[in-house]
Formats: sequence, C-alpha cells, structure tokens
Amino acid sequence: MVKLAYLIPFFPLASFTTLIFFGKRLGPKSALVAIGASLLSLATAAPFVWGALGGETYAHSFEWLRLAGKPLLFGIWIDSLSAMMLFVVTSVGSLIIIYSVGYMHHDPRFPRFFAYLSLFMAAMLSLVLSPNFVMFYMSWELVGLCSYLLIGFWFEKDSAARASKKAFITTRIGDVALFLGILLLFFTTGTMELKNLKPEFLGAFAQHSRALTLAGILIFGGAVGKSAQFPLHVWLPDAMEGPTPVSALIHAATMVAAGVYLVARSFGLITMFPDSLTVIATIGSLTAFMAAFFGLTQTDIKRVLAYSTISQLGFMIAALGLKGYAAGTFHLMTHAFFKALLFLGAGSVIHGTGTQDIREMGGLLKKMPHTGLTFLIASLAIAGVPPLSGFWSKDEILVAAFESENRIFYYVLSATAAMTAFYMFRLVFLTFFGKPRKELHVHESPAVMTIPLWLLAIGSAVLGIPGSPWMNHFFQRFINGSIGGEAIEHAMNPFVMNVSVGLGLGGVLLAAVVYLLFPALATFFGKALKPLYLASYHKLWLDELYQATVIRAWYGLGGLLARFDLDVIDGAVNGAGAGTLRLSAIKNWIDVHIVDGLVNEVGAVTQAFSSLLRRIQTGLIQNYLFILFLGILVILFFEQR
Amino acid sequence: MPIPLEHILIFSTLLFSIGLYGVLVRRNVIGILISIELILNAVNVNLIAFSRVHTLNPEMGQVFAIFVIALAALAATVGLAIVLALYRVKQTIYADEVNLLKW
Amino acid sequence: MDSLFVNLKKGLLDFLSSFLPADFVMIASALVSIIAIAILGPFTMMYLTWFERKLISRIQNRIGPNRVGIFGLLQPLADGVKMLTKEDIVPDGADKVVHFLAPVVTVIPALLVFSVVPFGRNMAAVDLNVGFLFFIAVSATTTIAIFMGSWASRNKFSLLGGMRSVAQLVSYEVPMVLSAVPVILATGSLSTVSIVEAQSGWHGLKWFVFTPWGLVAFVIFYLCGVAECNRTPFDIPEGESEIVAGFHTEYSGMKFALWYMAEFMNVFTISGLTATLFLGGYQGPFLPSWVWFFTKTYALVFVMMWFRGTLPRLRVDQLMGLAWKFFLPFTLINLFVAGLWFFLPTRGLRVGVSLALLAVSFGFLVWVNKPFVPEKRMYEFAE
Amino acid sequence: MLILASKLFIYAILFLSLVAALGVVMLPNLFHSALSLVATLIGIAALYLALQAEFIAVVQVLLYVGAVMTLIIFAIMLTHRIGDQTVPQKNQQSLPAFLALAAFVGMVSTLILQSNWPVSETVARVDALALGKALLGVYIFPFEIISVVLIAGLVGAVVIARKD
Repeated sequence: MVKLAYLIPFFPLASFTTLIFFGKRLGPKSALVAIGASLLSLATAAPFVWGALGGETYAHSFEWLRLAGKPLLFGIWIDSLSAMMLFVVTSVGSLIIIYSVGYMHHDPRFPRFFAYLSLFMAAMLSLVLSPNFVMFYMSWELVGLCSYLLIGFWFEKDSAARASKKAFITTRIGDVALFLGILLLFFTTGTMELKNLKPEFLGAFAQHSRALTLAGILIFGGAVGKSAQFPLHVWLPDAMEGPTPVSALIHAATMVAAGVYLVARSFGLITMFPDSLTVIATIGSLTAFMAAFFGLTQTDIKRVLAYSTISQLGFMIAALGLKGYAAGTFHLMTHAFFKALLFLGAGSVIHGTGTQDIREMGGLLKKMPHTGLTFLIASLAIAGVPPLSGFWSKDEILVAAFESENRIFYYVLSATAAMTAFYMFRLVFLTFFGKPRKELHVHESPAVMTIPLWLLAIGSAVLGIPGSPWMNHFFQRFINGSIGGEAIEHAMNPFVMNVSVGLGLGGVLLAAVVYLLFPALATFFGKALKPLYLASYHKLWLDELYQATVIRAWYGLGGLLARFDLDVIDGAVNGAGAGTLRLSAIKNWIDVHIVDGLVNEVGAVTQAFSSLLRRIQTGLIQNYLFILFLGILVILFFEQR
Repeated sequence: MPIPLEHILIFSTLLFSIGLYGVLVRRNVIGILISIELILNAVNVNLIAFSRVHTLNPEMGQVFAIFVIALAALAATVGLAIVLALYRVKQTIYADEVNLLKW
Repeated sequence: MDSLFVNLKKGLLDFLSSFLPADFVMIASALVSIIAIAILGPFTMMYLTWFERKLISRIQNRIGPNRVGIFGLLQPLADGVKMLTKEDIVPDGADKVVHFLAPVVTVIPALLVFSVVPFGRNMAAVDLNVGFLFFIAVSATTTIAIFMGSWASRNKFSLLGGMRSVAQLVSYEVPMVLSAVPVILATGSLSTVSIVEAQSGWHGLKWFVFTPWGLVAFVIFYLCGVAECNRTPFDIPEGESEIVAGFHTEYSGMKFALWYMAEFMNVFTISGLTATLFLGGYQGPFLPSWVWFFTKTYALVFVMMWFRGTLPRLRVDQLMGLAWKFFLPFTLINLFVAGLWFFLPTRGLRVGVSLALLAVSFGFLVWVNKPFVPEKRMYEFAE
Repeated sequence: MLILASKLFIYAILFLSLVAALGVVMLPNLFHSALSLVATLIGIAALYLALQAEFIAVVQVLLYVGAVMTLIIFAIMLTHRIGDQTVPQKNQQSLPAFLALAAFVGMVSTLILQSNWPVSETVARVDALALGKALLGVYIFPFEIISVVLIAGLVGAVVIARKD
C-alpha cells in the first residue's frame, strides 16, 4: 500500500516523457495525456490523504546510493502536512492543467507546455513526498528549473527571456543558502531525515546551538528565495511574463508555497533554537506589509496579484515565525485555492480582452459573468470577509501575532490585511465594475476554463470551514499531528476577529468609495500623497536599488578588471612593444648585415640536417606506434635492473 | 586454479605481444582493429587471473572485465565507422597508404 | 517412471564402478550424457523432417511420404542414404577449407545447447549456473558459421543470404534476450533448472506464461526464436523464390544434410527453451516429467510448422521493423511491467496495473508502427 | 589422474589459442584471420571456464563472438581486395617489430617469473548474482559512466559513418 505512493509523482513524469518525445505527434491530444496523468495522481493521492485525515503516517524508503559509507535514501513520507500539500498540489494542479487547455489553445508549442507542466507536477509531488533533504533538494531544484522553463515559455519575447533568467538567478541565491544549511545540518547532526527535525532528536545536539541556529536561518534562506520574501522578492512580479496558468500554478499556488512548506517542515529546528524565529517573523511581516503597499498602485492586473501573492506568503512566513504552525499552514492551503482562482480569473480576463492593463478595463462583469463572479468570490476570500476561507486562516495568523510577545507584528499585519482588502477591491472595481474605459472586444471564456474557475471558487469558499469553530478547529488538530516543534495554542479571540472583519470591510468600503463612487478621489489621493504614491508605484525603487548596488557592483568589478587589463597589462605590453620597436630598429641594421650572414649559414646547415631528420616524420601511424613501443621497451629495460 | 598464475600471465603476455605485432605490422586497417581485440583480450585474461590475488575482492576483476568487453565492442563499432569514413575520403583501407600527417 | 532415464544411467554407472576406478566412472558418466545427446540430436532432426513433411501435406490436402515403411516412417532413413551417396560439389572459386568447415561448425553449437536443456527432473546434462546465457551465447555463434558458409561459396546468392541471415539473427537476438529477462527477474537465477523449479507451484502448473508479463514475453520470445531458426515467416535468408536457397545454395550431399540438421536441432532446442522458460519445462501434474517436457516442446514445434504452412514470408524492412520498432520497445515496457509486478503489494493491483500498462503500450506501439498508406494513390503520368 | 588430465587440457587450450592468435596476425586472407580470432576468443572463453568465471566466459562468447566478430566480419565482407593474394598484407617493419616484441616478451616473462604473487590456492567462485550486485552497488559509478560512454560512442559511430 505504501509503495503505491511512488506512483503519485510517477504519472506526471511518464506524461512528461511521453509528451517530450511524442508531443509533436500527439498534437492537441497531448493535453489529454497531461490531464489524465494529473487526475491519476489525484486519484492515487486520495487514499493517502484520507488515511492522513484519520491520523495515519506513511513512510517508506530505499537506498539510492552509498557515498563514503553514508546511505543516501529515496522514499516517501506522508504525514498530515504533506497530505495537505498533496491535496492542494494534485487538485489545484489538475484544475489548472484543465484550464490551460482553453488558455493555451492557439499556442504553437502547445504539447511542450503540457510537458513542462507535467514535469513540474512530478517535481512538486516528489518534493512534497520526500522524506529527507536529499530528495527534497533535488525536487526543489527541479521545480526551480520548471519555473525557469515556463516563465521563459514565450522566449521570443525579450522581457520573458530576461524575466526567466532573473527568476532563476535570484532563486539560486536562496538555493545556495538552503544547500549550505542542509550541509551544515548534516555535518552537525549527521542526519538528512526531515522527521528527525524534532526536539527529541535535536536535543542531543544542544551544544551546537549556534551552528543549528545558523542552519535554520540558512534553510529559511532557501524559503526566502523560493517564496519571494524580502530581499529576494524581486523575481516574482517579473515572473508574470509567463503564461497565466503558470503564474497560477507555480507562482501562486504551489511552488512559491514550497518555501513556506520548507519552513513548516523545519519548524522543529527553528523553534528549538529560537533566535531564528525573530528573523523569520520580521522578514515575513516586512514582506507582507511592503508587498501590500506596492500592490496599491500597480496597473497591470497580474502584477497586482503577484504583489498580493508575495504579501500573503509573507503572512504565512510571519505566522510560522510567530510559532503559529497551524495558522501558517492553514493559510497556505486556503491561499493556494483563492490565489489560483484569482490568477485564473485574471487569465480569463486577459484571454477575453487581450490586455493586462486595468486602466483599460471596466464593467466586465456583465460580459464575463462567470469570470467576474468567481473573481469576486476569491477577492472576498482574500480580503478576509467571513465566512469565506481567507477569513478563517488570516484570522488565525492575526491571533498568533496578537498573542506573541511583540505586539508590533500584530499592528503591521493588521494594517497589511486592510491594505489587502483595499487593493484587491481596487482591482475588482476597476476591472469588473464601472463603465468600460476602452473599446474592447470582450467575450466570455469557454467552458473548459470557466468550470475550473467555479470548482476553485467552491474550494475558496468552503475550505476555511474545517479550520473554523463550526467544525471545532478540525484542521488545526489535524495539522498539528505533523508538528515538529512546540507551537502556541491559541483560542478564539473575539477582539481580533472583530477588528479583522472591520479592517477587511473597511478596506472594501474605502475602495468602493474611491474607485466606484467618486473616481476623482483616486487622482486626488495620487496627487496629495505623491511621495507615497511614487514610492509604491516604483516599488520603493528596490529594483533600481539592486540595479544600482548589487548588479552595478558586479558590472563595476567586471569593468575594473577590464580596465586593469586594458590599462595596466595592455599598457605594459604596449610600452614594451614600443620600446622593442625602437630597439629593433637599431638591431635591424646589425641583423641584416652581421647576423643574417651567420644565420643563413646556420640555416643552410639546419636544412641539410633536417631534410635527413624529417624522414622520421613518416605520417604512418604504425611507425609512430612502433617507436612509442620501443620507448616503453627501453624504460622497461632500465626499470628491470 | 589448476595451473599456476605465472603461466597464465605469460600466456597473456604472449597474446598481448601477438596482438601488438598485428597492430604494428598489418597493413589492412580492419586487420589492425582485429589485433586490438587480441590486446584487449590479453588484458581481460589478466583481470580474471588476478581475481585470486589475496588482497582484492573477487568481483573486482570480473566487473572490470565486463567493462573492458563493453568498451571493446564500442571500440570495434567506432573503429569500423572510422574505417568507413577513411575509405570514403582516401579510397583505401591500407594504413601505410594513409599519411596525411606527413611532415 | 518419473526418473526412468536417471535410474538407467545410475544403474549403468553402478555397474561400471564395480570394476573401474573412480576417475573413469566420472568420465563414463560424462560420456553417457554426451552419447545420449549425440543420439537424440540427429534422431530428433530425422523425425522432425518426417513430421514436417507429413504435417505440411495435411495442411495442403496431400498425403505426404507413405511409401517407405508405415506412414513413411522410414523415409528419413532413405533420405539419409540418399544424402550420403550424393556427389559432393565444391564450387571452383570457393575457399575450400572454409567451405568444408562451415557446415561442421554450425552443428557444434546446435549440439552444445542440448547440454543445458532440462529434459526432465534431474535430466539436464549440465546444470550450469549461467545456463540460459550459455544457451543464448552458444546459439549466437551460429552467425559465424553462416558467414563462413556464405562467404566461402563465392556465390552472390549465398552472400546475400548470409548477409540477410546475419542481420536478422543479430536483430532478433536483442528482443529475445530482453524478453527472457523478466523470467530471470522472477527466478533470480540464470540456471535453466532453477527456472523450471521456480514454476513448480500449483501442482506443477504455476507457469510464467500465466502472468501478463509472462504471456507477452512468451509470445515475443517464441516469435524471436522462430526468427532465430530462419523459419517461415522469417525465412528471408533462404527464401527460395528470391535468392535460390540463401547461404546453402552451393552445398550438396552430406554438407547440406549438416546444415539441415543444425536447423532442425535449433527448432527443437528453441522450442525446448521456450517451454523451459515459460511453460514450466518438465513441470506438470500426473505424467512423468520428461513426458511433459517433450509434449510441450513438440507442441511448440508443431506451431512452428503450422506457421510454415500458413503464413507468407515477410519483407526485409518489415522484418527489421518488427524487431526494432515493435518487439524491442515492447520488451522494455514488459520488463518494466514485470518489475512493477513484483513491486506492487496486492494481487488485484498487480494484475490490473500490468494489464492496463501492457494494453496501453501495445495499442500505442501498434499506432506508432502503423504503416504509411496514402489514402488515394496518385499516378503522376496517368491521365 | 583426472587433475593431470584437466591440467593438460588447459595447457592444450592455451597452446591452441596462441596458435590461433598467431593465425590472426599472420594469415594473408583477412577473413581467415577473423575466423582465427573467433577461435582464439573461444579458447579464451574456455580458459575463463577453467578459472571458474562462467559468467565472463559466456559473456565473452555472447558479446565477442556473437556481436563484435559479426560486426567485423560484416565489415570485411563489404571490403573488396581481401582475397587478392598479390597485395602484400604486411608493411616493412615486420622484422624489427618481431625482434622488439621478442625482447619485450623475454623481459616481461622474467619479471613475472621473478615476482612473488600473493595468491590463494582456491578461487572464490563469483556467481552472476554477486556480480550483478557488485555492478549495481559498489561499481555503480563506473557502470553509469560506461553507459554514457556507450551512448556517446553509438552516436559518434553513426555520425562518423553517415554519408553527408
């Protein structure tokens, strides 16, 4: 039974190999292969998820290699956390793949797209299933590769090619940190097993607390890269150059959540040595706040969503940093659904209108009722309006922040929640309400796209219920079965709940006032708060800052080296050359009159000899070989005595 | 082992020398390839015979003999492809008629 | 009854050991097996020719040999006499030595492979622990003999036949070995006796052919075996209507008989090996083991002859395509399926997954190998 | 008695293999020398059998005789002039090569006979199972490299031999 779990990532992998070799031949049918594979994965994963709901844990592993006496294992490990991820990845993934059939309909590299999506599914599933850091890191790099391939899927576009490179290189920085963290962990404790990241195991290594704290922070560095946390968040907005289903699947629902998953997995390590907790909570809330701030003014529909994603990921990270294990993972699940839905809705809008600029849209709700309604549901969910899923999970996080030692996290996150509601409804009102601002040939997307939208909408609406008091916090008890360290227990907090509802609705109302009732207010605010507006619009000039510091520094270093080459070395060479020229002019006379006579004589003698010696150079390979052999013979002869 | 190791080693030396003689003397390129097979076989005989040297584990020799056999098959394939290409360029398969490297 | 032959040999050796030293008894023991095989081989060949002629006649609505002995049973003897007294012709330009050696060399592997075939319980002449590989390796040397014969004859048709035959043998060897690998996977041994013993469950009926991968491997292995013996429908190396008689065009008399003998012994041993690998060898209920073995083997031989009476000859490209584009990938998939079979935990799952995978890949391969047939034939110069 | 006979038998095999190997390099007709190589290879396979390495012996026959020799003979048959007795089959350095090799054999043989070999009297029997475990266990890395090299060689052979 346990071994059956190996099939879960196998199906997409098989689909990938089939499509990469026979994709051209299959043509449009290749989508069926990918859909079938992901549905099979879903079906195979279902019993495991069901078993995990019942409190079971599945584990199996086998030895892959043995290097220097240490076995490197492959295997599977399914506890409640990975079961949740399995559920999210297979269900959201399947829906998005189905959706892509409609979205990528006219693309000439249609089969290739599904091949990559399948490869991504395989990598992501094996990441979720991996029982140790070896397999985890391999899958981690593989999802990064898929992200790179898919962002640059339309590599003819210069911006897409550059975005893919940017994403790859930026996440690489985090990956290096992760790799170093894994190695540090391994050399300190000698384990790669994820299940060993528990106080019971790590307690024996208390004397290495500094190394382990550093390992925790380095591992978190991997999450910073992959989950687009400050200061490595800059790749995610640019990653929107990829096709929208990719943004939904990889850059909203699953891959970027892998960083959160990683932090949740190493929760035991982090809480054991709590210095890292502060770092994590700070970076998480900072990212959440900052990205929400950026989201306020963006005009590209996908970029708003991208910043929203970064912000929500910051929420999860902050929750984990505040020991809110259940809160962070719960938000991870609900966010996967509503954010995927938002992206797919945005994709549908882009598909229907042909533009991404929200200033050109407006009043789309009538022409695209399915898209508009589902988008609205998702926006309500993310804004934290009860009883949709986002409310319950965000509320959990706020409670965790409220109960932590430092109240500042609570204030920052609450402000972020309000901003989230505001910018989401800014997006909704600008896109779907009001009057059309430009003549666009709008049409509703086909059923193959709207049906996944509705399924995801149902998911975003109801998936909060298991974590709510109505079901007696079932989800929290379930997920805490996989916990590695000690997390805080939090009760319901009516104060926090009321404040969060108030903030959410307030944000919505404010957006309605500004963008629906008095559109003039928007420009007024833009002028009145010009520095803030510019700061948000230009994303705090962080990209420029990186350009000016890190990238410039590298360029500068390169320039310096080039300058050194040109000036010092070349100068020396040139000076030497000039000097030589002058000298040689003098020597020339000596040469021609005195030396040449001598040389010519020597040359004649050499020619005479070499015309004899060149006969050795026969060009016949067997002669060479024979002489080689004679040499060996001579060596042998002298060695023997 | 029924016969002493030394005899087998001398046998393989002889085999090697005969193969080398073929490589040095044969004019036909395919003949040279055939002789190379003899040399490789001499190596294999040694590998198998050394299996009984005390300090080594017994699989080692056989495993490497398998590797050598695989590489010999490869060498034959690539060698014949080169012969084919050579024939196409120079219209000959005699090694001493090919002296493109000559001074 | 089961160990009739074993006991016969044992009795003989007991008798010998009463007055011979132990060393000689060992040699005698080997000699007994060798002599038994040396008699069985040619005898099999003689009566397989008779069997084939009778069978083909029945298929073609004739009677077949019926003049010499009852049912023509003495016909092979008469043929033998005829072969022996025939003039031995060696072509003028032929390489005389090689021309003579080729038929002799071809019989040696054909006889050698008999040594690892388990004819019954304790009736394998040698239980080599690499028996199966030995069989494959030794029968692979047949190519050299065919080369020798075809080259030495100095005849275009011979050379063509030889080339075709070698291309075919080399191609079909690959899927043949690969299709047998699942069996070895299941047994964990290369010894033919262990392979048979591994199928001893269910009162001797737990044959590998009763599993999905076993069935596929059996069909492929058997068809490759048919091709390895150069028999119809894979008999392009000796296609009468195309290249006279292929590599043995220039042979007559006893040398021709040797070629013929090698071919029929190969038919017998390949069928025997197929039975050993997939049909449980000598395993079976009620009857003595050797009866079971010969029954299965002759049933397979019968199918081969049935092929000959029924199927037309393949074209060269079809032949190669079948081996490389169909059998080879399918055996690889089958190997994978067999691996899954031992990996999956429950019986229902095993059967379901294996059947599904095999069916899907079979359909896929058929689809990929679909011959190109233009929907409408266009004649450029026809008005 | 039997041991003596088996020893004699092995020496006979060695001797015949050497004679056949000489045939490989001496016979003027390339086809004959290829056949002679087949004889040598089978002799060596018999030697492996005597050294208790059945698996290698069988692989030797399967791969060398079955595959490599088939390939080589195939190539020989595609070349003309092989039966032509007027074309010399040896180049001029045959005598010096012979002398040098004789010296080589003399030196190496004395080295072999003078050395002390730490050998055991019994040969460990390595069956196919142990060999497979070793191949996919301790030696997995060389094994993978060989696979890569084989593929590279395959592609290379196709590229070189293709008419372009």
